[in-house]
Amino acid sequence: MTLATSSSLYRAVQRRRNRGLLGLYIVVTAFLILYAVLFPGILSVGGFSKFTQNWFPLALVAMAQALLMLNGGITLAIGPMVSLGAVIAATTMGGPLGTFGGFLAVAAAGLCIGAATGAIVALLRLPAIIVTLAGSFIISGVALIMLPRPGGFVPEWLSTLLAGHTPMAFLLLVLILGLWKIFLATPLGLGIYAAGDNPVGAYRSGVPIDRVKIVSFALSGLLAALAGLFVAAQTGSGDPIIGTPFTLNSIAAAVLGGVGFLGGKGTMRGAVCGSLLLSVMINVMFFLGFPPVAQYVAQGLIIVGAVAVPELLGRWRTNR
Amino acid sequence: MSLLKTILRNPPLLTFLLVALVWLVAGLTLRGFGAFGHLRYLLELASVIGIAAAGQTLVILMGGIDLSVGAVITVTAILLPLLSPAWDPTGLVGVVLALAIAIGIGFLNGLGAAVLRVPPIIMTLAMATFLQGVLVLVAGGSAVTVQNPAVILLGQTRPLGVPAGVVLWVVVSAVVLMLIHRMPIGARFLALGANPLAARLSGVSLTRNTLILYSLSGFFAGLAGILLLGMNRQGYVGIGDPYLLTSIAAVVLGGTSILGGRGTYAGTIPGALLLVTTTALITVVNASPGWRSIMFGSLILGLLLISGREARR
Amino acid sequence: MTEVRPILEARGVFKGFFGNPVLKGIDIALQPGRVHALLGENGAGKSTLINLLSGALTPDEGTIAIDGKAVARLSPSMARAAGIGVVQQELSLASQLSIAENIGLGAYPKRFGLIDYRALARGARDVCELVGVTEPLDTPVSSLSLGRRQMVEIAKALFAKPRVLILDEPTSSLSAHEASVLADVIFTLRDRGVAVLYISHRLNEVRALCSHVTVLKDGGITADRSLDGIDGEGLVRLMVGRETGALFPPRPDIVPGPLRLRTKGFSAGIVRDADVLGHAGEVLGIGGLVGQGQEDLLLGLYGAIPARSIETKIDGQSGLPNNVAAANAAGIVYVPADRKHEGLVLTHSIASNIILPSLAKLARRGLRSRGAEADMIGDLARQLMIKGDVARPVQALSGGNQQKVALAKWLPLDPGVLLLNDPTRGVDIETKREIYKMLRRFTGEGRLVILASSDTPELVHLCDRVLVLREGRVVLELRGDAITEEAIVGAAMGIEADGETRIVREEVAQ
Amino acid sequence: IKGDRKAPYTIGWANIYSVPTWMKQTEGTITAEVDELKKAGLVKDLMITDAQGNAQTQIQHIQSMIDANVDAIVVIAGSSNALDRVISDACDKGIAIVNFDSLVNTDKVTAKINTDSAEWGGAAAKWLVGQLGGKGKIIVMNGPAGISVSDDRRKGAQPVLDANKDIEVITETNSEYNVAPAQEAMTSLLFANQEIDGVLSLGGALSAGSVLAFDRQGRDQVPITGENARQFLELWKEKGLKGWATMQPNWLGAFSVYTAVQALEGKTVPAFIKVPLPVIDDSSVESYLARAENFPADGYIYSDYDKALFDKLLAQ
Ligand SMILES: Nc1ncnc2c1ncn2[C@@H]1O[C@H](COP(=O)(O)OP(=O)(O)OP(=O)(O)O)[C@@H](O)[C@H]1O
Ligand SMILES: Nc1ncnc2c1ncn2[C@@H]1O[C@H](COP(=O)(O)OP(=O)(O)OP(=O)(O)O)[C@@H](O)[C@H]1O
Ligand SMILES: [Mg+2]
Ligand SMILES: [Mg+2]
Repeated sequence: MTLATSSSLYRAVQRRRNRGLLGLYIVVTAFLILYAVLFPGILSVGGFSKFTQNWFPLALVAMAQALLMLNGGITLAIGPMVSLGAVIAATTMGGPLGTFGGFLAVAAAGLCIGAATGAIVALLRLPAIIVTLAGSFIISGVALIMLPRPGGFVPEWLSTLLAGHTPMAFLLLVLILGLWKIFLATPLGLGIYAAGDNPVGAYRSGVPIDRVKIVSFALSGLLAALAGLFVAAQTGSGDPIIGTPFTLNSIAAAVLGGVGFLGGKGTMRGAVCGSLLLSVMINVMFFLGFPPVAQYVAQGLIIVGAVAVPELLGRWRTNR
Repeated sequence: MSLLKTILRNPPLLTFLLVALVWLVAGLTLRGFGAFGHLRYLLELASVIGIAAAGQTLVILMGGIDLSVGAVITVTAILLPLLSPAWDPTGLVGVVLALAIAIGIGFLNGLGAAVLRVPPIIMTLAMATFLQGVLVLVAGGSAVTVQNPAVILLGQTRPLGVPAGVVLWVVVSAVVLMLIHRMPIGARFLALGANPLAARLSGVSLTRNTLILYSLSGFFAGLAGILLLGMNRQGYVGIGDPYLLTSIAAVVLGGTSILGGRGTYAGTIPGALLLVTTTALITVVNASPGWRSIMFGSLILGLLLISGREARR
Repeated sequence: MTEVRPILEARGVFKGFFGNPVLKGIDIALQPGRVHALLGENGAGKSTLINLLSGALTPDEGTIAIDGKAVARLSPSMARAAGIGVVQQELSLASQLSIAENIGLGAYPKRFGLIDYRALARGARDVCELVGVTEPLDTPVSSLSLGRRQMVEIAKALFAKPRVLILDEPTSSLSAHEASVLADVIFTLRDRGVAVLYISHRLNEVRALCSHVTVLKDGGITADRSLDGIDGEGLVRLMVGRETGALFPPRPDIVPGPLRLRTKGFSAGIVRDADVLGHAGEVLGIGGLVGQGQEDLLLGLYGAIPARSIETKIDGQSGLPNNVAAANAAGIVYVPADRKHEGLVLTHSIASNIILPSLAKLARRGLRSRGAEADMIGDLARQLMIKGDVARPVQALSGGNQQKVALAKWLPLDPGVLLLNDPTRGVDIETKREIYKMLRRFTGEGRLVILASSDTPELVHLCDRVLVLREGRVVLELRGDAITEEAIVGAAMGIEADGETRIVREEVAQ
Repeated sequence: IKGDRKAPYTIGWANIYSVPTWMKQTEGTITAEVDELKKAGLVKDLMITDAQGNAQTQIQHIQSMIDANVDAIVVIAGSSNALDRVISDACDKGIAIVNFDSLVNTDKVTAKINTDSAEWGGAAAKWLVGQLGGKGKIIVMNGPAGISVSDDRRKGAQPVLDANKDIEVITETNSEYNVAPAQEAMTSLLFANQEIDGVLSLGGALSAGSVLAFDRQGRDQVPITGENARQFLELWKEKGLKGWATMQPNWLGAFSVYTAVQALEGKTVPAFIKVPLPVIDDSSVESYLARAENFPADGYIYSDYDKALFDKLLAQ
């Protein structure tokens, strides 16, 4: 059956992409409900704002990672990139560039460093994982030189704007997801999927796969640097090593969200959901009063369970 | 000309030459770098990475990745002194017990990957988190000084001037190279890494081989943990952490494809040497930490430009 | 010949891989309104030539000209913009994208820089209707069967309204029905003045569709002429360069041997309640439209997908194998249709692929014996006429030779039951003949061959008995002279569905 | 401190990373103190979180503690400024906040408790200069880059080094606060430098690593500074080192809980409590080693503490 109206093609495609994520959606919703039961304050504006603020940077880096994984790549430089973003924000905003100039500097640094990494990977055909590993040392070195110890300055109003008692972070996340949707509706954006899935086929179909790769690295760098900017605003200053834990967490969030390593498989909303699970899990475990040992153990089990349970259910259903 | 071609087409050889070149240049320019004792020390350091990366090589060849290597090393190093019974004068009982635990952890990773179909990266990452919890539980996460004679022997003796750890590495290398190139299971790992579906339809059991593979990875990580414990005489929480990324980096620097199905441990060996050498070089250079980090990254990138050429499509 | 200006030309192109020349100075000219056949054995360089014509590869020497003008560095996107549509032998689809998104790939209609989904849906629907793709446009390609993907690939080539359409073995995974739809499309386009280049190993298709032929052999051109006045034999002679015998070996009159396989109430995948009998020394054909459960039947018997049955006996053992290793141990082997993804480890050498199933058998005291392995590989390569160095990666082999490797690797196991899924897909006529001969040799040795095929003549002429599947059920069983194209196609399409389904049942002996 | 806060109190212990031994020991002093206070009916509950080294997670934990409305939060900061905002939020809610060890920048806390890192570095450098008679070549071993404690200790040493022109810092390196990497770094430096007169090590495990490196390379030990790591103290005695050590006492944890409860009880507590650095030298090292068995092998032998000491510190 062909579609009744052609205008619904876009929506139909979107709906189909949600289908594989049902298991994850259920798990995440269950955790959110549990959280709301344990801490009803989350339903207030303030509680919601604070919660989403703490989740926001992880959501951004999960997106940054998923973007590359969809294109068949990966980056180990997410953490240092976050640190560098925070450092640039904290060192420039107090200076002659001003707040807006600082913002531009962060964005430009993210884009340029990302594009440069992408160019090395795409044009020299080197494995992304090791190029970005090398890149992570270089980037963290730069961050350490710019700001050898935590400090710097971020204007108070920016902190209040982004990380005050308003759900600004959440709105920004919605905005960024919207922009991603629009980007995915461009030939270049969809090219990320095509080139990640079947690079030879995409090349033969006329997709500029090298350009796609460079663009995805650049955008990924931008997202990570912006996450750094947000962290700087949230904390009121820069810290040259604050981003380190984000590298592994971004990968975990993306994979939890169903993004595959071989490229082309997965969705951005899945990755964001994965990051939400990682984030809400921390709060739920706190309110359940888990001691640290149980926190570690439960975290391991939840992560494995979130992937394995939908898989097992699916298999059980098909075997019947 | 054709010699040059052979070298360029052979990543392990190329990486070896690179190590030799770096040693030569550093030995001529930096005081003390080329001293026999220093090179021997570098070899000794590389042996820990090399042994940890043995399992990682196998896992990566089969298209997976093991992020629990560091945690397994730490767990072994911390548990071993507790597991060595006082009545055993050789200390071998403790060693066997610790290795059994390491293999068991690997086996669980394999179960998750093969039976629950959890992507290996998630499974092993979760396992690493889980092990942190276990560490906090066991002895409050604290170490006991090792009294185990076998471990001390391994870490401290130098038969014929060669550190025992290096001897162990040579043995491990021989075994792993044999396993990859001379045993059926090596060919199966490679086939599964390159095309799991075709391999399965050719009668290669995914479940069985995945279980064996991750158990092996656990075993080698455990072995590295024991060697490290012997060299330091004391384990502590976090002792294994540096070996997670270095084990992966050594594999990739050695020309093994991170996507699986192509590569050899013969490349990982010089890969491990290269990493240790680079770190040592950076340590003796007098620069601020930021600059040192930049130099390390640039060196890796530069070396990759030379040795990673093969990865071109 | 009239002086029509060709739309797309190759002039004296040379191309080699790693120093091995494949094309040595080839000229080919595609003229509007003509369906041009490109023939040649497996590995002759046909796909290489079209990769040059479509910009996916650059010639080492020589030029590609569009509308008479030489193009310096043709790229795939330039080619697409110039109106060259290509259906590659290997699919170029992105499996996670929808049908429509694949069809538009590289040529999306845009509005304000965004993909105009409305226009995309319209355009995609038109081409889909043309080629008979009826699945919803939002279906992800990964959920389609190989044959349907091939149709999507064709629709994709048509989407940008090409002036030149190049089809590289488009029918190899299509059903007869889909192939005839494609033929109509080709005629329509030809009449609109599109230049078509058509590659196929099915010579009857070539004769039905094409009016001009170029034959490649040993890197050069052995014929470039009109097809008028050439019969099938003549075409084969052009390709092979000598007189050839009959394609199918004669069906032997020997009585089939004892039962090797019997399963009752077998279900796997979409197959329901099938009863299958197989005797030593027979070729049992499985027919039907593409995707009616043929593959599930074979995979289920092979232990590769979950399967159950009321009763099963294979070579005296009862029960279905529950994994591949068990099947292999019981002497059952399987050759998949999709050799690139399921049959072979493409990046590994010919030798590693051949040795994979017999690793354990050849090992001595747990170690592989290089000598024994080399002997066996050399033996098989000679036996199957796989030419060249066995250390080359399989992906450097042409399709036909890849298929030989996928089959050869099983022979050392001395299998009693061979499950073959479309083994001659994309295989040239000479290799086909060799494969058929080989299958007959196997049955002569008392093995059972179960052959699923989308090529109906193969079922008719090669098989001793044929089961036809429709929607997962066995709807017809034919034997001996009762096996005809009409009977098979009729049952496959369910033409006598309102009447009683004719099932010629064999007495279940023992 | 605001709101309706009455004993027994709920106390939150927001740890940055519970796995390292120093942290485990510190947590031990905290739980011991809480048990005491529970007996006294002052504390009802202790909530422990572990941010696994992630400052971002620590912010989330403190936010959750605010949401759960604990009465006091005791915290080691994962970053010297990342927690500023959430901590001042907590302060606004009237929660008693006691910050020790790694300090935050903001002053909106009930109390900050710490030894003086700069003094740490200065005292160590002074001792080493004295040992060398004001002349010699030394190596400086620092903790990880980008961490304030490590940075402050180094800064504290600088004026002393500047004042003694004949002391030459031949090279300087950074390492994790762990034995193996420190040993590795020092070994490389030993090969590169034939003449070394002293090691200014600014952390306990760093010193143990250095000593082991000298030992394994067969070099004569040189005067070395350090911390109260049990392994270092044992090596000190075993190798007959010329050594000096100070410490970051683990009981800062217990003291912080004590301080928080005092504040909740309405006592005024100083905003900054500087805990004097206990010094271990040849005269006192034996007394520390005598208690070694009570501490983990990779742990720290901290000086004794009691309520009297806490009260004295609070009375500053
Ligand atoms: N990658 C996969 N994707 C989907 N289904 C799979 C996959 N691998 C296995 N299965 C299914 O799971 C079942 C068991 O597979 P499994 O991998 O355990 O078999 P095996 O490894 O070939 O045999 P063995 O039992 O010797 O380990 C099979 O029947 C198959 O249908
Ligand atoms: N990428 C490649 N690398 C190395 N050799 C190649 C490559 N592509 C093709 N070849 C070689 O070039 C020759 C021609 O291959 P090509 O695929 O063009 O043959 P073909 O005529 O299309 O065969 P078939 O009918 O089987 O599709 C073969 O011998 C093949 O081994
Ligand atoms: Mg199984
Ligand atoms: Mg071809």
